[in-house]
Formats: sequence, C-alpha cells, structure tokens
Amino acid sequence: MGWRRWARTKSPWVFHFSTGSCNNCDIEILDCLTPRFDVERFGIQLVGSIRHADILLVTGSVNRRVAPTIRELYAKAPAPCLVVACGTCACGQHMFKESYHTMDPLDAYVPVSVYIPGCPPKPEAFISGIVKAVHTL
Amino acid sequence: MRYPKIRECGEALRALFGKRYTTRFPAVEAAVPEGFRGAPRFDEKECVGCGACAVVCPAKDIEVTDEIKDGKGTRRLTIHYDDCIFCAQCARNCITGKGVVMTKEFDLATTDRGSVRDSVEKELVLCEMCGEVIAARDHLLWIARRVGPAAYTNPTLMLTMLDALSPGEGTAPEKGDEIRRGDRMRVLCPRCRRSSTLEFSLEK
Amino acid sequence: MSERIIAIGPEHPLQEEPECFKLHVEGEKVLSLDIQLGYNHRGVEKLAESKSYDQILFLMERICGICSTSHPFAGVNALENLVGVEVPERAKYIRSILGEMERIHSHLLWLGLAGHFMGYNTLFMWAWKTREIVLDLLERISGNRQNYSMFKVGGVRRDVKDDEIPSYLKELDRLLPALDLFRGAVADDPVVHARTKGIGVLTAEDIRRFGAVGPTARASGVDIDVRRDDPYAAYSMVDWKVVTGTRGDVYDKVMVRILEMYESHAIITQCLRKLPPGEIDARVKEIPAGEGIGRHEAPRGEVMHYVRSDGTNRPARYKVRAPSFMNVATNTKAVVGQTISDATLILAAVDPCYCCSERVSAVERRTGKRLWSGAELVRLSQDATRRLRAKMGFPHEISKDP
Amino acid sequence: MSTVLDTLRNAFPGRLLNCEERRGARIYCDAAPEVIVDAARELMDGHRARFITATGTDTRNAVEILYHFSIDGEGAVVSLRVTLPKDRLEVDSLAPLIKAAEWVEREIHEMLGVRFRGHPDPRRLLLADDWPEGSYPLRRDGEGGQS
Repeated sequence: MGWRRWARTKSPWVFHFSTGSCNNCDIEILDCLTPRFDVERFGIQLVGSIRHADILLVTGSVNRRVAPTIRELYAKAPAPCLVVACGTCACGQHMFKESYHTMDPLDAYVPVSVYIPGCPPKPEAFISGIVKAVHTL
Repeated sequence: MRYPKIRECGEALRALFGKRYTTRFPAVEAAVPEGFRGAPRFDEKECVGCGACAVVCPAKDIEVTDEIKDGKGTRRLTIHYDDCIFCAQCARNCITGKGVVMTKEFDLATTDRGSVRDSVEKELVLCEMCGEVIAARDHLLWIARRVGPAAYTNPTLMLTMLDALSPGEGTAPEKGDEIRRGDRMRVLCPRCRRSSTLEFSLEK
Repeated sequence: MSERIIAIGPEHPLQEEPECFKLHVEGEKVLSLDIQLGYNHRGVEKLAESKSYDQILFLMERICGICSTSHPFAGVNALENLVGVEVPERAKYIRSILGEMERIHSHLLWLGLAGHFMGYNTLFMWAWKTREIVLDLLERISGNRQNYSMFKVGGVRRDVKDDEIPSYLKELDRLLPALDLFRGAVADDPVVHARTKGIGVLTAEDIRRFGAVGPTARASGVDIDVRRDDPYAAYSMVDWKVVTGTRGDVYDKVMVRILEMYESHAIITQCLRKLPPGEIDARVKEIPAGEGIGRHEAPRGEVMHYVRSDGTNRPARYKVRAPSFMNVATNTKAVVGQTISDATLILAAVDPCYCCSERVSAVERRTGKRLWSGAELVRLSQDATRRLRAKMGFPHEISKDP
Repeated sequence: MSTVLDTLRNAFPGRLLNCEERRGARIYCDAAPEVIVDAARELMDGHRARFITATGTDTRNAVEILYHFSIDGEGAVVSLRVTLPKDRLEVDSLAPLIKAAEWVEREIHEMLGVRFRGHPDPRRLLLADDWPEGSYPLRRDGEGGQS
C-alpha cells in the first residue's frame, strides 16, 4: 500500500466549507493560495467539489441551518477524507457556544482529524496544520 | 494601450527576475512581528491565581477549578486554546501584569482537541474554621505587598505573610468547636471573621 | 424553454447572513432572483446581551472577518454617543488609520476576486500580493493579521509606536505603484470594459428604494459617505474626498473602489504624519442608561449599531445593521434580464464576500438534479471572457484557474 | 436639522410625540402605530431621508420598534419609536413604500413575532427551517422560547 499513501500525501486536494464563520478563516485559507504562501508548492489545491477532495477544511461554528449539510457533505466525500477544523469557531465554537442558533461543535457531527486553533490562524498555521493532517494518513 | 500590455509585462518581468516573494515557510521559520498575539501562557512565578483573566475573557474560555483534598486546596487555571480567541484581554487585565503573557507561538494545530491547553496550579489558603476557600496564597501575598503596612490590620493577610517568611513556625492554638473571639487571630474566611468579631461580641 | 432555478450558495458569511441566491432562469436569461439568508446566523445580537461592554467589542469584531474594524468602530461610536465622552485626539487618529487600512485590504480582496470571476487571474494574484503589505502593517500595529482587538469605549487598546511611523510610511508608499498598476489594468483593458460596462446597472432611484450604501450607492452617483456626512474619529481633520461614479454599472463599482483606495492611502499617510502625542484612552468608567446610535463607513458602506443600556454592565439591546444587508437586496433588481455568466459578476459586484462563488451549485427545479458545480459557474463566466477576447483579437488563452 | 424636527413636531399633531434631539444629532420621536407609514413617507419625500433599518426590542411589557432614518445632508439620524402592546403585535408594513424595509421586517417578524400588515413576502429570513414555530429568540418572556 506504500504507493497509495505516497500518492495521497503527495498532492492533497482540499475542499473548503464554511458553517457560519466570520469569514476571516475563509480569507486566510484563500490567502494560502496566493503568491505569498502559495500552497501549490506542496501540491495542495482548492477544488470545487467535495467528490474530488482528500481534505475537508471546515470553518465556523456549525449553526442550525448548515448542521445537516455538513453531515451530508462528509458522506459524499471519497474515503479517506480528512476533516480539518480551521479556527477557534470550528474547534470549540468560540464565543458562539451560548447562541441559540448553534448547537454542537463540529466534532459532534463528523470525525475531525486535526484542529487548528486561532482567530484566525496565521496562514503558516494552516500550512502546518494541513501537513499534520496529511501525516495522520 | 490596447496591446501588447507593456505595463503588465513589466510587472511580470519584475516578478520573474526579482527576489523570491513566496515564503519558504516550513523550511524557514515564519517571521512573527514584535507584539504578535499568539498563544497566551501562564507564568508559573508571576501568576497569583486570582482568576481575573477568567472573568474578563470574552469567550469564557479560562477555566478555574478549586480542589480541596485532605485539608489542602489547589486552584487550577486552564486556558483551552480550542476556545481561545487570542484577544489578549487576559494579559491586559492581569492584576500583576505578567501572570499571563501573549507568546509568539501560533502553530497550535493538534489531533487531539483536549490537549491544546496551558494550565497553572496555585495553592489555596483555606479558612481555618470552616475550610472555605479564601484565596490563592500568592494572591494574598500580592495584596499584602501592595497594601504595605496596612496588611497588618488584617490577620489573614498578616498570618499568610508571616507564614511565607518562616514556614511551619508558630503553630496556631488549638481550635474549639465553635468560633470564639480569640479565633480572630487566625486565617479566616470573611464569614467566619464576621462571626468571630461581631456575633460573638453581641452575644456576650 | 422552461424556467429553471440555479442556486448559488448557500454559503456567504457576512453579518449573520450567508446567502443562497436562487436564480430563476430561462435559457441564458435571468428572470428573477430569490435570496435566502440565515446560513450564517449566529445570533450575535442576542449574544451581545450576555457580554459586558468591554467584551462586546470582541464579539462585534467577529461578526465579519473583513469588517473586523468596522463593526467595533460603529460599536464604539454608538457607545460613545450614549456616554457622551470625548475621545483623545491620538486615539481618533489611530482609529482612522485602522479603518482605512481595512478599507484598502478589503477593496484589494474584492478587486482580486472580481478579477478571478472575469477570468483575469493575474489581477487576482497581484491584488492579493499587494494586500499582504497592508496585512503586515496591521499585524505590526495590532498584533494580528485580522481581528485587531484595538477598539475600546473611549479610546484604543494599543498605541502606535512613534519610532516605527517612518517605516510604516515607507511600506505604504509601496502601495501606490501597485494601485496605479491596477487602475491601468482595469481602465485600459478592453476585455474588462466589455465584461463590466453596462451590466448590472442600478439607478440612483433604485439605490434609494433599496437603501443601498457604500461603493454600491456611490457608483450610481448617490453621494453619501458617513465619514463626511456625520464626521467622527479623525476624518474631519484630514484632507480627502468622496469618490462617486455616474453609471452604476459593474465598471463604475470597480473604479469607485480603486479610486477610494487612493483616498484611503492619503488619509492614512496624513494621519500617521499628524499623529498627535498624548493619551489613547479616556477611561470610561461606566455606561449610563440610555440609547446610542453609531455609524461607520465600512468598506462596503454604512454600518449602524444601536445600543440601549439600562445602566447595568450589559446592554439591554444591541442592534447591528451591516451594509451588505441592504446592498445584497439590490441584486434582485440588478441581475434581472442579464445572462447567467454576467450574473456571477453582478452578484459579486456589491462585494458581498467571496464565499458564495466557491460553493455554487445549479439545481433543476422539478427533479432537484445537480446541473453545474460551483467551479463550473465561475468557469462559465470565464468562458464568456474567453469568447470576448477571441472576438477582439486576443488569440491567447487566459490563465488557468488558481 | 431644526427643519426635520419642526416637520416632525407639526406634521402629525397628537400622533408624533416627544420629539427631541439628543447628543450627536440623534432625533427620537414616539409615533402612534397608525401614523408610521405616513411619517416615513414624509421623511423620505420631504427630507430625502434614507431608511437605515428598524430595531425591534422586547421591553417585557411591550415590543418597541425603532425605525431609523438617515438625513444624509445633515448627518442626523431620525428614530421613530412605535410601541406595540404584547397582546396586539401588529403594525402596518413599510415594505410597499420602501423596498429596503422588506428584509428588515421579515427579520423582526421571526425574531420577535411582530406581524406586519401588508407585507409582500412574510417568510422566514434567518432562522433554520426546523426552528419551532411560535418561538422567538429575542423575546424575553418565557413563552418566547430560549433566552
């Protein structure tokens, strides 16, 4: 199975999903693609469909309206799909723990491989988080 | 300026032959500027265990747990980074100013959410009569230092201070079942102190 | 041809409202637009009632990431309106510096994405590259690239170091050639003209009807800007002007934003040069009972916060009106009669935030079958550019998707 | 400034009370529920006002709706306050007059349960589809659900 692992770690494709975030983590994720950080150096690419993705980046404190969607999305993903919780919202719901429109943190819905705390995390933190996620494969 | 677009070509050439713009991040350490708000960390020495950081935290992220076991109390303050918003309110509002400091650490990614945290343990001073928590020992000492000579007006502060100077010496007199007037010279919680001075003297 | 629905969304993080746009289309033409909100609703207004006044501003910062200066800015304006405190001069200047830096980085972000939708990915990369200059400055001033934790009632939390000002100014000067480049790239490019001119037109009357604000309104010639109309912070103490357009199409919205960045640059440099010495905090002790309304001109338009206090340390009611709440509704007018490939651009032109386009999906009404994926709709828009280029005599391919 | 205040004071005698100007050119008025549409029309047409938003507040005994208008030329904000008793939460909708009020009123409707007469599209705006009917997050009296 060595070649499979090699292929997967060589170029992880990521899909990005926001479950009610403030947008900061989403911007920083996109920022990783631009000249300053350029994650395509590592073969990481943002794809438009979960069906092509190896890694699901989730931002935001899962709210009532998207909670069913995140489960659905994970079910659609080809195995093995790593879920990375980006930012404090996705990790532990941030200040929105007590809100009436959020229920459980992300790991209550889908298994999360790596958590990247930060509000928002620096792009460098995203890069090393994804590297850590790839290493769990 | 229809075409060729010389201006854009110029930029492209500059980018091609100029210095590399993309960071070399994982190979080279990321540059973090002075004053960056990274992970807040407790300073074991400077923290007095007052819990002010937990009160001001907007995300209610800092956990304060008091544990009393065999007559010894410990207070544990824990910052969970999976809920921390890195606003530096804890560091700004720390009563000693140095108990919580914002480090430059930003790479906190982890596979286990429970493991990213920082905590500090502080010894608690308990009421000699009822066993109620008064405050962390370092907190009382900090107050005693702050108020200076005025600390001698409060037996709890004074005794804690003396105990810190010569630990173990000066054993307290036997304590009875109920609070007496003589118990005022003990380390007492506010309620017991009120009983020892006020209620006792009113009764007699 | 039967009517079909194309759903764009459902992600779109702004104040509390990532939208789901449902385009009703017939063939290529858009018949009507239905907007669904609530995918990002986190109950910020209710949460605000459980936070103390000191903590509230951190919550406001996290309403919208790009507006992480604007919301606390409007928040402190509202609370100071309630208290009636005079903010120290130095704090006013620092606030304005932050507000304008945010405007530059927000507009650059938007410009890049607009370029991406047009298939002009070079512009996307350049704009985001230039944006890093501002983000680095903000990181040096406030300690983080986003979410600055700078605002407090009566002042700011962190001072600008006087000895670093020359180096800030030097960094800011690097922005100007880049802005010239963008202005040239947009104003001289015939393809950009063909893609953006005359589409998504909003008249001044539409703007009034929808209550739209910010660059969306100014592009249509509606001359409103809270910074000038209801002066606060240091905006009345520096020299700048309000940029307006005339036609109200996508092109004018692009140009208004680009020209606004020059004004912001001018405001920041003036503020940094004139930064007076002194206190940065008026030390407000308590918030009395009463009501306050504060406004701030965010990159996307006027933010309004209303706060009602009953004399305790928590507000009794905290209302937030984000600019996009008004601006997004104008889309229901702007896209009607346009083609689907233009619709992506028009929806983006009010600068709602980029996320929608990343998760676009097309669904047929009766069967609920997926027709196009998210990336495909952007590609549709990029294809339109490619056809135009071919027609105008640019044979070469446009750059690949990033 | 004074012109707006004068208009408001004189235009609807007895139905627009306590017009006052507070700090920072903020004008507050108490309006009777039936006069709100006319007052809004007067402000929009007579003073080129711009509708900013409306704030619904539960004050335990009643629900207050504050309609905020901006007079851009003067940097003033006019807030018309309508107080609705809890047993009759109904007011005329501004949406037919001002398009911008459509979403604002939908939001107040779902957050506080105020019914807007004549609203063109009174669906839910923000809350999830499975949110229980008749539960209003910004209400303060137990019946409003979670607080």
